[in-house]
Amino acid sequence: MSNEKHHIVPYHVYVVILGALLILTFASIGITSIELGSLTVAAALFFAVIKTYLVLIYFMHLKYDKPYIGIMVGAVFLLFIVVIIITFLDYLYR
Amino acid sequence: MESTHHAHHLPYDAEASKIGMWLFIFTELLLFGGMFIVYSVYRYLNPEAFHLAGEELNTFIGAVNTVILLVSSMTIAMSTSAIQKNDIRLTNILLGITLILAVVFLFNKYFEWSAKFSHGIYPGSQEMLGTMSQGEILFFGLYFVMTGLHALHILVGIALITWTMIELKQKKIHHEKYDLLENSGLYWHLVDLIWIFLFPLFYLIH
Amino acid sequence: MQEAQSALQASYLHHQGRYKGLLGWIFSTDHKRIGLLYLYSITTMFVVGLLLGLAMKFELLAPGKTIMEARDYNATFTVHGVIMIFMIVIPGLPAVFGNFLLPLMIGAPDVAFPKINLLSWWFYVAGVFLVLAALLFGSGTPDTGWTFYAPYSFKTGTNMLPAIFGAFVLGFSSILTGLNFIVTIHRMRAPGMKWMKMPMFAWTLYGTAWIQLLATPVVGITLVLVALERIFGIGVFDPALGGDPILYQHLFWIYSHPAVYIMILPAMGAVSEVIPTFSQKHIFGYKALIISTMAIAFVGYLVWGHHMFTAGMSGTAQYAFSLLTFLVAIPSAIKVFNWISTMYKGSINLKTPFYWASSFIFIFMIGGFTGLVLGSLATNVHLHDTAFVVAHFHYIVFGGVSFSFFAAIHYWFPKIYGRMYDEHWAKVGWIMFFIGFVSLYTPMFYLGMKGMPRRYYDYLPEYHGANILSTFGSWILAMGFLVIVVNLVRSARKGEIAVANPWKGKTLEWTVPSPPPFENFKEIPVVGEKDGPYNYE
Amino acid sequence: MYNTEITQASNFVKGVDSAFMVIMGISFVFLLGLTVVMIYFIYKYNRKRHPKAVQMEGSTRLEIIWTLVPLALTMVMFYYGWAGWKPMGKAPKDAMEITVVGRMWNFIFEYENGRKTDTLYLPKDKAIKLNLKSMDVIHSVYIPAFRVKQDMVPGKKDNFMWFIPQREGTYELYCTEYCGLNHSYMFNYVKVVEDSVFNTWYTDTTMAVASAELESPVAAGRRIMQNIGCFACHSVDGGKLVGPTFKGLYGHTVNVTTNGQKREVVADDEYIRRAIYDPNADLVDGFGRGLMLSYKDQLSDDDVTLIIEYLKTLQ
Ligand code: HEA
Ligand code: HEA
Ligand code: HEC
Ligand code: CUA
Ligand SMILES: [Cu+2]
Repeated sequence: MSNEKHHIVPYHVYVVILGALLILTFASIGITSIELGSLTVAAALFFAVIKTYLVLIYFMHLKYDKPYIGIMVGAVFLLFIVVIIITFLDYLYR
Repeated sequence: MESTHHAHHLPYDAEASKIGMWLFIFTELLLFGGMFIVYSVYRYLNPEAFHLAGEELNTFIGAVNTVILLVSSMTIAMSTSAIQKNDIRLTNILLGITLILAVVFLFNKYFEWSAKFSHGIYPGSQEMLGTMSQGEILFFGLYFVMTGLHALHILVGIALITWTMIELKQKKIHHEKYDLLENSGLYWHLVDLIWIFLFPLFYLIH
Repeated sequence: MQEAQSALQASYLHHQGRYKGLLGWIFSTDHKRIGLLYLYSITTMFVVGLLLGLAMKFELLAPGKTIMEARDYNATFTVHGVIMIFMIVIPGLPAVFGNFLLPLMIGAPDVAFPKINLLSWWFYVAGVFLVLAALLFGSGTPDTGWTFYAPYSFKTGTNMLPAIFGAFVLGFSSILTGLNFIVTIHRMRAPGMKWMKMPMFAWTLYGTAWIQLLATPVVGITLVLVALERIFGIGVFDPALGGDPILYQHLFWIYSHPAVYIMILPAMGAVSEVIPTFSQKHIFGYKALIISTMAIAFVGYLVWGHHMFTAGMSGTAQYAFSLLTFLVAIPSAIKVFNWISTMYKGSINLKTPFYWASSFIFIFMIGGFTGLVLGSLATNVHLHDTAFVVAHFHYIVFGGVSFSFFAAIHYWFPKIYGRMYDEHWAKVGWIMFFIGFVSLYTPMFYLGMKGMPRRYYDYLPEYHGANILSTFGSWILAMGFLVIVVNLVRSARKGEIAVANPWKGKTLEWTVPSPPPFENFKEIPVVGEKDGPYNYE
Repeated sequence: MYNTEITQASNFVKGVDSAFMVIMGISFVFLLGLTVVMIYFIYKYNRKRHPKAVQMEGSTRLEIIWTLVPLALTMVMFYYGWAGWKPMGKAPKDAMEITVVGRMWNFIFEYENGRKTDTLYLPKDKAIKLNLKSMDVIHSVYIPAFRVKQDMVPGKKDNFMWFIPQREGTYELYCTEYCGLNHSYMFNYVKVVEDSVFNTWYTDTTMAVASAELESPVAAGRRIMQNIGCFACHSVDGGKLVGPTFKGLYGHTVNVTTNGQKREVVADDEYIRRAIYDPNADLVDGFGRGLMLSYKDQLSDDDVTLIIEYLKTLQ
């Protein structure tokens, strides 16, 4: 509804988030270039997840929207993770 | 997205178009989700080959493109604040920057791909079939499909942003009705989100 | 009567918009007209699909060649399956009755995005034409079965690309419909229409819409991969290039199992409307029905592997999938118990919709129970890919969905056309359909237990007897169908004029005239604290 | 479960059939019970007899009961299904191994001593392990009487099924995964015989050799082709099946595409050898690439020579 008051995000918030995202990107490049074995993937994915979280919450405004949108997003990611896990029940135990 | 101008004259409902966009984003997430399932299964089955093949990709270009997308994501996010403050000029500038960055991204992609092509690496090429292991073929198959699909989404994003800028110019978007701008932003962030995963999965396997 | 006559004149059927005549329909963004567009296009395709089914049964009347060659038979069941699944049962109830009724039921003037709604119908039509193009042009009709299993689907010389693309476009249409419904339910409920006051049909549409939204893209990308495989040979499912054909099956069923719940949930929803109305009783266990709807939608997502028990998955995956399959039966069981309890101490008005709804329960139970047989590991090994599976899914897909569809079309017929159907002929059609149905598919259970594989053009003489019975059944069924269709078509034009609420229903669509005016509600209704969809006090 | 004569045809029959009986039994009770109750309600609470409905909204107790009871029953069903299936996954070590090669559209059974047949001969009461190998698309081996089925997935390692035949007799073996045109003709027989009978058959290597010597090369060629299944795709009477007919092939010119170039070749020995070992090298006009696969590992040079002898006779 157009008459509801919208939260206006100050510009500097975005700049800070961008800074964080860039740092995370370089961190993940850095960490994958040192040999960590199977941890490498985990580390890279860990950084990717944090970045995703930041983008969702700040850039995509989940923080300022009504909570149900965030719940839906969470549910979709959860569903996807469950589907991947179940698929791997096949491949891991073949 | 567009809920005005139709027979029933539904009242303008920004929230409806926003969740509409979110739902669409969910389908996109699962579209790529399917690809990620394929990727993870094959990576699990061919760890060595994926490692080897990953070396062939140019991490530098990948990193540059990551930065480009992150920055463009920020600019388009800022444009929402700008329009809320009714600063049309700034909105325009921010959208313009986003658009330019998007085009630069595609340019990079183009060079990256054509470099691969000139090395004889493209789906079904004799070169690949002759010299590569099955895992490497799979890696490149997925690389082309996934980054190609992503590039396609960049194109759609470009179209959306252009449309937004046109409507902005026509004053159809203003500080009380900016759902299209917001939705283009959401879409653009989706493109960014996917890249956030594509980048480490393809370029950073060392 | 006078009033009813004028309702007919003022209704959406006669509304004059920007365009007139046919154009006024195919460019209309009115959800009621779009619902009818779907009704007509789906029925057309339904007749095509049914005739193909009839042809197959004719071929199976005797071993060896009866009327067609093996290659035609293979093409026939492929096209039959594709038409039935992607063009009929998936869009079926949501697109026809969902479109027509959802806004009426929740007190809204239209769906949230009427233009996108029209667009989704156009996508449907485009998808249909693409698939038909695959039949008529190019190097032969696709012959892979509706499952498009790799690697056969990229080896076959037939015309796969348009068919795949068509299925993709149909999927897109389905996604747009789902998206529209979710937003409509979230944003456009009338004042006082709380979530816990929505009719069950709206609830099941909500559950369905989520599946449409979240499962369809997976099959979309799978089909894209098959197409790319055919064009470029990227190797993702080609064993020669290191791909894994079983992964294709995973992806395909990640969509296609949830898809079967896309089909059945709205069917269950329609039955959940018909039974209370004709029993004049509050639906039994409203909350339990809602919970079970959402549970089916969610758990239904996690059981896809039961189509692959013999494909060579790991043992762990097999019993996980078997266990989950049994779990998904529980919410269906809850629904059956609640429907039957709704009849208890009701005041049952034995009209045609109720006949269809109660026989739906019977047929659905048979389909469901044989589903359990298939969901169990040991028996699945024996019965997978036999006629038993064919019988199971015809019972539950054809039986479940079409019995509910016919319940719905008779129930809402007065609302849609403002006229009553002919009760006598409707019942004659029902009994023929029922008898034909049971004698068509029951023998297939037996054939499957005896070991007759599915997708078999030719069979050994030991399977002959049951096949004859089954073929006879298909003829009775066809006649029943003809009676029903003729009756409905005649009644739509010449039937008695209907009043606004002939069945004394309590949901909002019965508060507007029959047929509803173009703008649905003169004023958006306000649902009071005491009102509810099933308050028959 | 439905055919008493063939119960116990294999060691799995009992497990599968008892799972079937349990599930069907529970289902029938519910189906009948619920249908009767429903019809009774429809009769008893018909508007004529019961003009005024009594309202009620539900009952939490009942909901819980009819959630838990089916839950318990489905777990029973699951258990039986699991118990009957469990032993299928692990073949005993001493099982006799037979390789099944499936291709469009026939099966060939290869024994450890090199014997190849198109009918699966099995000794009674011995554990048999079938190693499944598909050459082209997915097929599936299904022996209804034994209650066993397993897909043969091309490229899959460790693809097998096992069982112990326990009754003498002849049973059907079907392909149950749709695999194209002649899917429904992809069936063979399983012959279970006494151990001693099997052994004579198995060790009688003379049979193959002797017949090859006795038979004319023409007949031998024909037999090889019959066994390996060429006639699924090629006719000998001029009809067009999946592949071109053999009638009038030898010594005549054929239009083919080689490396993208159209050309005409005479079908001589060399051409036919190439057509069998590398079928896509010269693609015959009007036929699809990749349908016929190489027989490099299946047919020896001598076999092909015999085949050519046979083809010569088809003028
Ligand atoms: C509308 C579509 C629909 C629905 C709702 C279902 C519902 C179910 N299906 Fe079915 N199924 C299909 C459509 C559907 N199916 C199709 C199209 C195929 C074939 C695809 C192909 O290969 O081409 C298929 C194939 C299929 C298979 C694979 C067979 C094979 O190829 O080997 C399996 C295996 O588990 C299965 C199981 C089930 C189960 C357990 C349910 C359950 O949800 C059923 C639950 C219902 C009940 C159980 C009855 C009601 C309950 C009671 C009355 C209470 C009492 C209950 C208890 C005591 C438990 N189905
Ligand atoms: C909604 C889904 C649906 C419906 C309704 C049907 C309906 C029928 N199907 Fe079904 N069928 C499928 C879905 C469906 N099918 C699917 C998904 C498959 C799997 C495909 C695959 O393996 O890939 C399948 C496969 C399948 C097979 C198995 C092929 C095989 O494995 O060998 C057979 C075999 O007999 C068959 C037969 C029939 C018959 C006889 C009908 C009958 O109901 C038809 C009865 C006919 C009528 C009722 C027609 C009456 C109409 C007229 C006489 C014209 C009237 C004219 C006007 C009104 C203008 N179908
Ligand atoms: C799956 C189907 C299939 C099977 C089985 C098959 N073929 Fe073929 N065959 C084809 C097709 C299709 C062609 C034409 C395309 C090509 O040249 O590859 C062909 C071409 C040929 C040719 C060239 C014919 C000509 O007219 O020039 C010969 C010779 C041949 N096959 C022999 C055999 C023999 C011998 C066998 C069995 C050992 C066999 N084929 C089994 C499908 C098959
Ligand atoms: Cu081989 Cu079906
Ligand atoms: Cu399923």
